[in-house]
Amino acid sequence: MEQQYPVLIVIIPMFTAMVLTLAGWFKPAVCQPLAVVGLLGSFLSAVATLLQIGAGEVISYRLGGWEPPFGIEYRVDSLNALVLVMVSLVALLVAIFARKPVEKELGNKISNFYTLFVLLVTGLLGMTITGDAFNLYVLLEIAALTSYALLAMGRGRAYMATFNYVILGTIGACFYLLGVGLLLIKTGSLNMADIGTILPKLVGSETVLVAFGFLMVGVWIKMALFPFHGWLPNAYTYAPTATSCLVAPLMTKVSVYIMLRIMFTVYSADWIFNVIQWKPVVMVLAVVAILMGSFFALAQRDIKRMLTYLIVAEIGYMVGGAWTGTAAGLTGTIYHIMADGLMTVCLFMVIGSVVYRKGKAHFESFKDAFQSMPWTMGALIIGGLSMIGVPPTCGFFSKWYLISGAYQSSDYAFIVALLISSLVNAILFIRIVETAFFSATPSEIPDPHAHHEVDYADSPVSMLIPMWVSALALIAMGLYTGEIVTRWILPILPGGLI
Amino acid sequence: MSQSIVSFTPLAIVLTSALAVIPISLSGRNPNLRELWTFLAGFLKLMLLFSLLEPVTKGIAVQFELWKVLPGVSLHFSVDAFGLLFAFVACSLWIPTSLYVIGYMRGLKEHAQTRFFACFALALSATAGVAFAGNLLTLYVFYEILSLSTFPLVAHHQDGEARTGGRKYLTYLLATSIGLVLPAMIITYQMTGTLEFSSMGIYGDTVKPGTLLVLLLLFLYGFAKSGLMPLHSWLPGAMVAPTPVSALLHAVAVVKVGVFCNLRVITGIFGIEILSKTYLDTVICVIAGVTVIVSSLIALSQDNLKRRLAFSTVGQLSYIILGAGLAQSYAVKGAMLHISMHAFGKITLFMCAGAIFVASGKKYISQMVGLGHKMPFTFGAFLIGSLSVIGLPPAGGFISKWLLLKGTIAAEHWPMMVVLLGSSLLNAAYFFPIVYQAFFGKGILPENENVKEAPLACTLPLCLTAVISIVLFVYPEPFLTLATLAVGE
Amino acid sequence: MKVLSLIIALVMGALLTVILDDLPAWGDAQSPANAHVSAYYLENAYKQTHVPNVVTAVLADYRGFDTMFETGVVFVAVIGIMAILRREGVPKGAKSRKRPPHQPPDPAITGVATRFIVPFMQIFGLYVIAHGHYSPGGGFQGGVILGASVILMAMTGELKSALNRMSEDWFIIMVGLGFLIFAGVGLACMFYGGNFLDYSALAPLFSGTPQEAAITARYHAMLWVEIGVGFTVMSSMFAIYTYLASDGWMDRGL
Amino acid sequence: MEWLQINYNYLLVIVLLMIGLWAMIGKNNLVKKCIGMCIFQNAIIMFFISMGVKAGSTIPILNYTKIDGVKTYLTEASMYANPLTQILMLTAIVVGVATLGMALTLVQKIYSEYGTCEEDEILEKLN
Repeated sequence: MEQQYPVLIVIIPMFTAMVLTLAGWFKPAVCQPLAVVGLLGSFLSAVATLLQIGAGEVISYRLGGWEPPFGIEYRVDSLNALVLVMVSLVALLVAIFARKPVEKELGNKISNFYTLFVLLVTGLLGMTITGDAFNLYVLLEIAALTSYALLAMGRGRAYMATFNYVILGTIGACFYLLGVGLLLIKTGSLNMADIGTILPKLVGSETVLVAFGFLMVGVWIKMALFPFHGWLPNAYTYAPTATSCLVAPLMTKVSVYIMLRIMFTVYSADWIFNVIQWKPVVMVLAVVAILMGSFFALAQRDIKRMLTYLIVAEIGYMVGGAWTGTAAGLTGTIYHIMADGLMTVCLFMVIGSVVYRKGKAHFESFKDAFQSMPWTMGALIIGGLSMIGVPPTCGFFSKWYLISGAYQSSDYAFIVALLISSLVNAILFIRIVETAFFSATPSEIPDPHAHHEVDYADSPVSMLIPMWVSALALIAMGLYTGEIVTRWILPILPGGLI
Repeated sequence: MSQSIVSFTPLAIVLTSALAVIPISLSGRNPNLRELWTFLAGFLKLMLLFSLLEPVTKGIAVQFELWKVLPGVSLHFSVDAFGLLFAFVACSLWIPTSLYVIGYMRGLKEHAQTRFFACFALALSATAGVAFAGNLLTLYVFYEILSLSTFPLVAHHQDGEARTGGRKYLTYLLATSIGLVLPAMIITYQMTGTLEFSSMGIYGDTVKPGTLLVLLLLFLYGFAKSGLMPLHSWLPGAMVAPTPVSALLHAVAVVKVGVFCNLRVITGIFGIEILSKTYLDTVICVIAGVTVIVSSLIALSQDNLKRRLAFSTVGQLSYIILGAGLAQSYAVKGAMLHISMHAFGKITLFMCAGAIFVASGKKYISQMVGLGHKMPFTFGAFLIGSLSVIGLPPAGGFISKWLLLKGTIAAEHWPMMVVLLGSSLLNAAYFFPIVYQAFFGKGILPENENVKEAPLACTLPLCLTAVISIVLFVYPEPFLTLATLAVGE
Repeated sequence: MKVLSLIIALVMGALLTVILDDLPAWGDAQSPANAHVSAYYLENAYKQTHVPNVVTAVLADYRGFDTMFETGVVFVAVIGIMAILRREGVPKGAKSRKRPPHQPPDPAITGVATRFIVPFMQIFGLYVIAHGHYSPGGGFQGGVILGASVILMAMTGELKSALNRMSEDWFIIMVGLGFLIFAGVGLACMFYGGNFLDYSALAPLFSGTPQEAAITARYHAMLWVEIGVGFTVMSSMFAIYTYLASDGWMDRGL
Repeated sequence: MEWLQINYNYLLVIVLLMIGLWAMIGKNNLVKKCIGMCIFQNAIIMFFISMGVKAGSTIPILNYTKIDGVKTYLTEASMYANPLTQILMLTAIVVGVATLGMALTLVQKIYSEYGTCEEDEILEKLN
């Protein structure tokens, strides 16, 4: 049984999806509980896998029993085990959270929604766990197709936004496939670790270099790194609440993980930082992504849209951290993949609750929110503090490592960009909190000292619980930073870093 | 520190007021019960502090490790004489201020009192946390908590002005702490591998003076709560807060935390010796000296009483930093002592300003002509507070300023002596006219004819702190002992 | 935008042209892509599975996991298109008449021709699925042919008449069922103690020495799997056509 | 010229890739974008297939000879075309169909929403 955990992570939600289709076609009410049960199973398997892995170990699971590179292999080290736990946890929380908003927004498509939801999670988990470059492509497409459908369920402007995403997403996926093809033509293998052992013999091959370019551009489009970010804000803004809660935290983070895999497992740190001289260019992209995301976020009145621009900025954090070429920077990136997943889901759930109660997520919707939705706003504050990077939330520690890495590699522009983005985040969240806290201005209403009563109308408990779990997870993760870093991240850092 | 013991007491002190937030928020519907909790927590905290006095005066550091967050860095408390001194100042002033808050808030029938008391208690916890912080990270954590917990207090009035002030307040403090302190801290950690305070400094001899200068500036300006120019303008802006907030937070907790952090960094991270070896002490002195003089000049021109007090605070804070920058044991002792002396003096002044506002509704100095006869206790206390801040006997401020002066002489830092003396004159120039006009000025405003003293809950605390200011002149031993210990003599 | 896209396309083309000399010559049997892994399949597929069609062997067994998710992709497409396109208020099983009725052209000739062709198409489709082990074919190909036969009915007659043969209930169930058959075979392998999709674990179901039984198990499991694929592909082709052609109303076709 | 002869398959693929990409990004009509997508994906499929070609080989279904009435399959790798790339592309075709279906669905929705498939007209109506 123990050795089957890796595959269970993926196939439990997959079977759940099939059962959901059949059961949900006749009785939609059973969908949400089934989805929660399935994702819980997946989450528990992911945790069990994570705990199985010793320092620096790799668990290899042979699908179909064929030895790699001939069969498909699942390779789990503590890097993807961590990402798996994050993904399945976030998915589980959103599945619990989704019940009410889905009933409200997608009343007659509940079974479709949960089927696609669970399949999207399957795709993301499969992308994370697989050790095979082509298997990754297939699951990438599963995740992409489900996310197209889920985003397009938002109707109205969502269709056009999603269409743009379909086009760009397909370009991204095709570039990835083309990159895999070029690697296949030079190495004859699809297994990432196997390619990784062959590539060093091909030093100087232009094909390998161009393949790297295609792979990188492909994942950058998928993760919406500047200048490929154009599709993201619209697509996520017009999506249904539950969809954006799931897609926003996970899609981009998993793409970042894939970038790390390509960089450090398929290719090697030594090749990337010593042979090719791309680092300055990528660092510029990361810095511009951070600055641009932050400033566009500043200009938004719709909070959901504002958060989507913050995602663009956070992508810059992670790409920049990985490309500093330092152990600390890479640690920061890996840590931030998880931290940012949790932060984003927490904030999107908060926004989702506000939309659920007030219909919109404009600044005006937040008026008096502290009186009417105190618990929701509490979660907003914790999520916001983590975005800003206030200790002891985990946002602080990811910044700590990222800045350390940038300092070691003398990327001072990146440090400055990180700090500016923190400040912008601070301003943004101060603005929201101010509106939510102090909008009832005693001097502006006729009787300044009259007790200003606002009806208590917080989100339902089914939405508050996942929201607070994610908020508390932010703090818990911050407090256990040392543990996480020393036990799981440091042992798997590739050689060849500063 | 040669010896140390492990004890829960520092944590308990920090937690007393933090935990008090829960009963305070729960008993929002019963104001008397709510305030009982505040006082209980206040006294409990003070008693716990006294229990720390004994080991600390024997030169034993009280340690408590809270949590290991990063490899090599943990959140931990370490109580030494300086920290204890600061904690004493903050906690002992909490009780009279609470009393005063009750009188003030109920007198003006302010809204959202429960939120106010809850945040107040939280701010006190953060202050204690800063005082006991054993390393830079812990210091930073509690510094941030303090910024955030005081934001609702500053923006308490919820009108346009309060929101602007609050936004400015938080933006300045967060921007500097994230933008300057955080990178400085990370760079320090990268260079030295530690963030623990050490009286020798942690940089060693290998770091270049240029780097040290940059780090020093990052730290000095990063802790913007200390109001060094040009990053001082949040402080007058934050005066939109209700007066008790200005009193406790902007005379004691918040600004003193900033100064305390600066002192900690100067003595614990850089180390006095390295600073004087690299002549960086002069940099500190110049920055602080300029701030002292300029802010005193600005204060002269302010008509709003609270703003004048605010600029006075900016100047006085820089005395403390200047004292540390002199890198001389008398001066450092004077600086530490000035934290407490100025705290008692300034809180008296702020409470007086609040009491005047409660009684007469007046904010501007020009409208207070002749009020002295109507409110003799308030203005009497104001006089004593002024004396203390200026540094004249018979108030406690004299002792600290005297020590500072002695420090300049011992260090043969003549320009700084001129700065100290000159600014004391300026202090006198902006305080005495207020008192003079109140008692001897002609032409009392017609609407002031019927003004009486503020309610007892307002007047009593300010008289109390005024008396303490005088007592501290006669009997400064408690704080002096701690300061002497902290300097290490 | 036009200029920009042209530049992007040209840059990509230039990059690929530059590396042409670095690529192995066309038709080189010794190039890495043809040697490393693929040669292993050609040399060992029959030994290990007794399936002479190497494509089928690799598709359904060596890389069966990919193929399972490939079925998943089709499944996702159906569910996704249904989620976006299906109109609200169309009852399940599609009996709605919200839109004004539309008179189809008289299918006198096409209808008769279709009725004549469809049975042959379906027989051929089944053959392609079943004979995939020995000749070009398999679940996808056969499934598409079967799907095409139903679509042909829908195109020449009314969509209604095709839906009477294969209602919405049915094709949704079949889409899920096909996927479930594939994954179920994989799960069965786990219950017999092997890894997921390790068909040789099903050896106890078959006679012969353990080694032979394992090979037989692989051989048979591949057929089951292909049948599952056929189910999904057939019904999904029709489902996608139905939703797209009727714009989600489920009442009439093109 | 010789260079063209050697590489004509790759060059064809490259031209198709360029056309597809150009249409996907630059075309104004949404259906044409979908067509571009199709061309792009098919170009990749051709690329993979042509990489698996071996000169003088046959389809990867094993031939056999009968020796004494016993079937013996010939497993000489150079006899058969590369099965791996074909399998990969079988998957890619399915993915292409699914993506195209999804894209066309969206186009249909957009058309019924805005009454046009021209991107600039839609953007005008959005603002």
